[in-house]
Amino acid sequence: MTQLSFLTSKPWIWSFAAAMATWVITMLFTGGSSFVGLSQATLTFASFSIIVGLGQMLVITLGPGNIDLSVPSTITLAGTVALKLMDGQSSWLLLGFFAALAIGLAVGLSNYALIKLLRIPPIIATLSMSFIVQSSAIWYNRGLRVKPPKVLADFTTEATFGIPNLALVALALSIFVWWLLEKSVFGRWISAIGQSPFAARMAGIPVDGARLMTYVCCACFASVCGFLLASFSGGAALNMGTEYLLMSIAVVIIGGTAVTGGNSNVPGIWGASLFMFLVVSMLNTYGFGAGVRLILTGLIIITVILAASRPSARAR
Amino acid sequence: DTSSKKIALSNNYAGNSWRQAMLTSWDKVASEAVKSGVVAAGDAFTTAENQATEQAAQIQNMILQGYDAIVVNAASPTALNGAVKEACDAGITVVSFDGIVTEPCAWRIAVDFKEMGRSQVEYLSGRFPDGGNLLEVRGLAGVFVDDEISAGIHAGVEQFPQFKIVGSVHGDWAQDVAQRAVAGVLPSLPEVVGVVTQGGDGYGAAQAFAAANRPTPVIVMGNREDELQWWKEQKDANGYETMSVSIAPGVSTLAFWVAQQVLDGQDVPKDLTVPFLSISQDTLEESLKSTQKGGVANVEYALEDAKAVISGAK
Amino acid sequence: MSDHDTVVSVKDVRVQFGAVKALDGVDLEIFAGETIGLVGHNGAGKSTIVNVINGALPPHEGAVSYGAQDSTTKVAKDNGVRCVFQELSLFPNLTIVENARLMHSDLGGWNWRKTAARLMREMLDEIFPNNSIQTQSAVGELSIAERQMVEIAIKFLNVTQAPKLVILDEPTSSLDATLAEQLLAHVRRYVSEGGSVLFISHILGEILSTSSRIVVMKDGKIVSSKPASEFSVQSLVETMGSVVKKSERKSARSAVQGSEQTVLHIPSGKAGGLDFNATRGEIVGLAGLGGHGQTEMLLDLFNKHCSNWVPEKQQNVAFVAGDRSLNGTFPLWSILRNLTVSNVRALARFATIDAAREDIQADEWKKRIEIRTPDIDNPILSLSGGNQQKVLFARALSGEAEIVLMDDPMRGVDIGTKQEVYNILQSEAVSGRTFIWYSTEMDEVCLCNRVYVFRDGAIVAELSGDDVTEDNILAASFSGVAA
Amino acid sequence: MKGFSARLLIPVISLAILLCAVFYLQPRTMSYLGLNLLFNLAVPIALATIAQMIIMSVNDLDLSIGTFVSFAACVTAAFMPETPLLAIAILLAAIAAYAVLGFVITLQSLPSIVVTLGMSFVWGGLAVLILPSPGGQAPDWLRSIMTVKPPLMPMAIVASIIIALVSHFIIMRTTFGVAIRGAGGNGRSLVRAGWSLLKIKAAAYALAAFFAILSGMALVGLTTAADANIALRYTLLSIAGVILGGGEFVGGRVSPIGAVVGALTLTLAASFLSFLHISPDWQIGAQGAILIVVLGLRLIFNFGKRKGSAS
Ligand SMILES: Nc1ncnc2c1ncn2[C@@H]1O[C@H](COP(=O)(O)OP(=O)(O)OP(=O)(O)O)[C@@H](O)[C@H]1O
Ligand SMILES: Nc1ncnc2c1ncn2[C@@H]1O[C@H](COP(=O)(O)OP(=O)(O)OP(=O)(O)O)[C@@H](O)[C@H]1O
Ligand SMILES: [Mg+2]
Ligand SMILES: [Mg+2]
Repeated sequence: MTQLSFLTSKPWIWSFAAAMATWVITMLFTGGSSFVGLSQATLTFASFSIIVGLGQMLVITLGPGNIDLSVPSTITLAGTVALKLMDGQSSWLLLGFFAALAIGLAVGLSNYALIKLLRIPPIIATLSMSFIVQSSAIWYNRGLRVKPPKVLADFTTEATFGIPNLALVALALSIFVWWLLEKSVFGRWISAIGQSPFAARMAGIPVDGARLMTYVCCACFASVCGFLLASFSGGAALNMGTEYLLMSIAVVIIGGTAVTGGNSNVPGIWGASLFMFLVVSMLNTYGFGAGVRLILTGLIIITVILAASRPSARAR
Repeated sequence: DTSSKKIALSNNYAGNSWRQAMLTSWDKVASEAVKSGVVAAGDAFTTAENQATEQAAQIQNMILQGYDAIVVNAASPTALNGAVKEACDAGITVVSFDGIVTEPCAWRIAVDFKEMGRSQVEYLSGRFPDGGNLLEVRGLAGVFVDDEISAGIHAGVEQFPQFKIVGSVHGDWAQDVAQRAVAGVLPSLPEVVGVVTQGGDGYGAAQAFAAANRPTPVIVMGNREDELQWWKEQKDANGYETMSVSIAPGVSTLAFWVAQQVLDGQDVPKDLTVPFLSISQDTLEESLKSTQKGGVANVEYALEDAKAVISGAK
Repeated sequence: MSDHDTVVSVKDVRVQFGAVKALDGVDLEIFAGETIGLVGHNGAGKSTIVNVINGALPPHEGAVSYGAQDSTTKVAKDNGVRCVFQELSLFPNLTIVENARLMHSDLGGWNWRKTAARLMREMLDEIFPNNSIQTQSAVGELSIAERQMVEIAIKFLNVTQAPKLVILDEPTSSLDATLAEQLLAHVRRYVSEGGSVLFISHILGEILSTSSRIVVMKDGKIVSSKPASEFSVQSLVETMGSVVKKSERKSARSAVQGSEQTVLHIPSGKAGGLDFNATRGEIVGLAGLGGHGQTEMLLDLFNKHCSNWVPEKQQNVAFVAGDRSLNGTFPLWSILRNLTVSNVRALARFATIDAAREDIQADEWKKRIEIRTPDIDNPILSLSGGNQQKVLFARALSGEAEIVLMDDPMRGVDIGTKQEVYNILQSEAVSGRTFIWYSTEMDEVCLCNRVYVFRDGAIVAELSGDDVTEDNILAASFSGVAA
Repeated sequence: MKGFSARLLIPVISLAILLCAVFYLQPRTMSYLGLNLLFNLAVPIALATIAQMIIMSVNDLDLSIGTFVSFAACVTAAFMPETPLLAIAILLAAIAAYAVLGFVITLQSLPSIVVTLGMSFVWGGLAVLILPSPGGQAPDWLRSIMTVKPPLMPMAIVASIIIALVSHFIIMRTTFGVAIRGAGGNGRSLVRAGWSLLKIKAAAYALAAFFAILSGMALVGLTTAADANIALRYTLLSIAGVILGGGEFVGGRVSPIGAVVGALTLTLAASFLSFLHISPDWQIGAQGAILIVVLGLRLIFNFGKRKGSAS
């Protein structure tokens, strides 16, 4: 009974359960011999979704309608600019990193400016912004691939004690966000805003300031992801962020964060990110065609959500 | 005389280096032609998202803008037929290339994508007469080019039955997606001798093999500079051998000249083919030298080349 | 229709929420042709019995039956039971006509818009003569009072079936005196024609003047049920269990002396208006008819002194709203978090909230303001309306804010609690806090040191000391001539 | 009535301004043929926008509209000409699937965004299975409906007006429509008033699916063929269209006529850009900029309204 209530009180359990199940099923195919390889690959690639997911989660916590669709183009622009600035020189590494962060800052500020000053709903404001950011990336470098500095390329592809460095970075960022949401004043604020912006305002919370910070955070996480992704895959590409539009949203909500706002959870992002990678690997491993693979992915997502849901006491 | 004629390029996607190279080549050749008075305009248009519906609207707008010829790289071979038909009905010459359209009134500069796929297996059969396992990296599901190349590869495997495709993943023609997809199946694959690809994803596959600490198989490359560079490094280090094949982005300039020729009243057959651009072990250094850093191996066409292609097709 | 036709009978009903016995064996019978006044402290179980009667909450024990014993249908709605909830249940995005359509399933037919418009027009004019509500306007565009009027009219509507019992849960809280009187008159008329009404209010005067029988609840039990004539305000209060400390206004007021130190000054915006001033340790009242700019001024003050962008070093103003479901509580949070939210910066070290200090503060305020809950970690929604309001008070007072703005904060707070809160206000003012208090209840206004009377968005009169009387305030709000 | 017209005013004004700009830039558009070319691809978008609007009016959001329209288009192109009965059966099943979705989402109080996100994979997968590579064919009757040349006004305009009026009638005038909007406005009251929220939301989803299917069919009629990715961008376009048309994400505040106008505006905005001859590098960015400008127009109007009500 207590175990059962633990299950239902922790929605992220389900994303982990799903990830575990897919992991086991995938390994069954090879009789377990793919243990190390699969786990490492999963951790590596899930890291990127975790990093963007963390930012997206902060935004989604702000309440209904808050979402950042400029994540993919921010990833692209940050990767492009950082790699071109560094031009393969390890000595320019910090410059590249800060350039990426500056891009995050700029995109976040512009996003919130559109939302606040022009009162455009976030979903449309960030979509419009993403077009502009994408154009900037095209204009800046026209899609030419510049190789990352050797140090950086090595760092992103290597592992420490068998755990990919990228996963360690994602872990550090996750702990930071967990602290932010659970322990810090700022986290209290955005959770309050997510439940009722007006009540938050009347409780003396600097609502606009907090929302601005959140959008900036999200864009910065995206730009860090862009920086790492470009370094990892040997150069920035104009379409390198595309994947992360749906992915960033999916990992947040499959991870058990309420889309109605005010309630977020960091562990769920890990479960969901691992799951999203593993489900594709599993279906690829078993050799399903694209159509069947898509259908199964969708059905599995819905099943996880159904399992994690509790029936409403009374139809709302 | 086509000096008063206006030509437009309708492009559906600009989000990768191949398309960027295509646009650059177009811009170079078209602005040259405008300057020298061959045509009055050679404008390029790109849609925001890779969508047939948006491109259809774009073509309809071009009709309204009074272009005499529209050169199309189509998002879908069939979904633009409505708009293309309207253009033809309005007396506009439509030339499609790379992503061709099936509407009969349009000209098609096709690449034999099937052959591109088959030739990869053929090359591998030379390298591995005893055959072996292959990994296939595909493009974007539901898109014509993906289907064609894949069909070619499977035809190749039928022709050389010593090969077996043990895994097939969709890399969406993007380096990082390919890398992720390959990394995901790799742990569960038996030994692989070759990777057959569609272009733009070879480097990602190579990275994935390296990350999994598996011996690098023969990966067919797709003419990107970083792929060629990697190939050269491997070649210098351990004598790695492979091939690289893709369609040259400069084919847009061929389409430009074909459109100009049609406008000029020349008799041009509706179906033209361009050879794909393939790079072998011997031509690697040379191609690498002429390829822009971070770009794609390219050939641009002049009017004479176009005339040669046209007369070759008659 | 005989006097003893039973409309609803509730027999030994028990409802329990976790450890809380919301209803602990309640028997209640409502007959045709009577008005029952239901009173009780916050959390006494009034809303719960309403929910049991209208069928929204099946009792854990006991039974509810409607009409005669042999009544075939057990659905409250089909037995003519209608309920005006206090948090309005209208659809703000729909027009009045459309609202009526959704609330009355029998309002069908081909030309229902026309029928509904006619019926609503008639009913509104009957209950609230001379109203200016258009039946085609969307409910969201109406003022709170107008919404309340619409909801009441919809519930009294007779399409094919006349209502037998209308439950009114604090219907007058957002109506001004004239409208409230019109409603009460309608209730008397309706009851005299054989209908029955269950009337809940914390304003005892209304209860005494309108009800034929008064039922008093305390801690989930009915402690008294007698004809209204046998009660007086004093005896009602005593039955409810609150020992009203006869804290005389005069003495209470004189206990607080505003210092000379001005903490707020607003020059008058409009020609002919007066400046607004508040000094340290003062309780300033805002009076006048509802909707004449008091709330706007409070919001302006708040926005001016509390940045929306930069977190302040120290919070200087706090706000307590009466409309708590709209802008007060955070529904996902516990009582504790709701209580401390304004003050987390002060409770934090290195931007990290100190959970231990948070607990201590919350416990202290729970005791001080007597929030009725077994556990402060329970969700805020498990509290009764009035207790939620207390949490909002504690939120504002627990911080360091020197100025507390209050927008009709006592809505739905029972009389005992009110006394407690008044006392807290007094002692806080003595220790140097300034309160600016808008209230629709004259008693409360009369507790203030100084009162500004509002009319048409401007201050038209300033009353202080012994001039703060009901008559003076009324005179100023209607004519603008300061007494 | 007041709210109704105010809600409509902004979208109509934006459309008018854009139309004037387009006429000015390219006078050729000011003709029967020109208007048809400008607007005919807005017809499926308008239908998809109405579908999205119905979902939004019950406070949900459908992230699978784009893939669902693609799916419907694939079914139409693949089966309608040869085996119309099969096509109709599949489409009816799809409507039923939507109804079930609405039912389950309400019953379990699931976030619609996640469920429809999952469904977008499912519809996409089905579409790929039906048409692994682009193709199929529009049935002749559909093709002739979409290319009909009515007197006076081009098909695109006539169709838009019909869509606007029909959906206005269903959503704004009938009891069913009132109940749907009521579910968005205050679901708890709806239940208290004795309605079944489950049934209403299931029906709303089914109705939305119906409009989305019409959208897919109209699209096939225009393009003559389909592919699995044909309408992916309709998801975001339809949301933008509803917002542009004065609708809101929550609270059941929607306007069908506004939604159609919003869809036309979005289509026109893209054309406007191509008439401007922007450098290819910035063409994509300009699409973002124009969205911002068009939505920014609302602000100017809102300012005017606030001033008006203050005086
Ligand atoms: N959903 C719930 N969960 C837990 N406890 C509840 C719930 N609803 C009511 N209660 C408890 O039941 C008791 C009675 O509540 P009820 O709302 O009936 O009081 P009330 O008399 O209406 O008070 P008020 O005047 O403050 O509205 C309270 O102690 C309240 O905390
Ligand atoms: N969403 C909800 N979930 C659970 N319980 C709720 C919810 N909303 C209200 N309640 C409970 O229902 C009861 C009625 O609350 P409400 O605020 O409506 O009281 P009220 O009697 O109408 O107001 P007042 O305090 O002014 O008398 C409370 O006990 C509250 O805890
Ligand atoms: Mg109550
Ligand atoms: Mg109450």
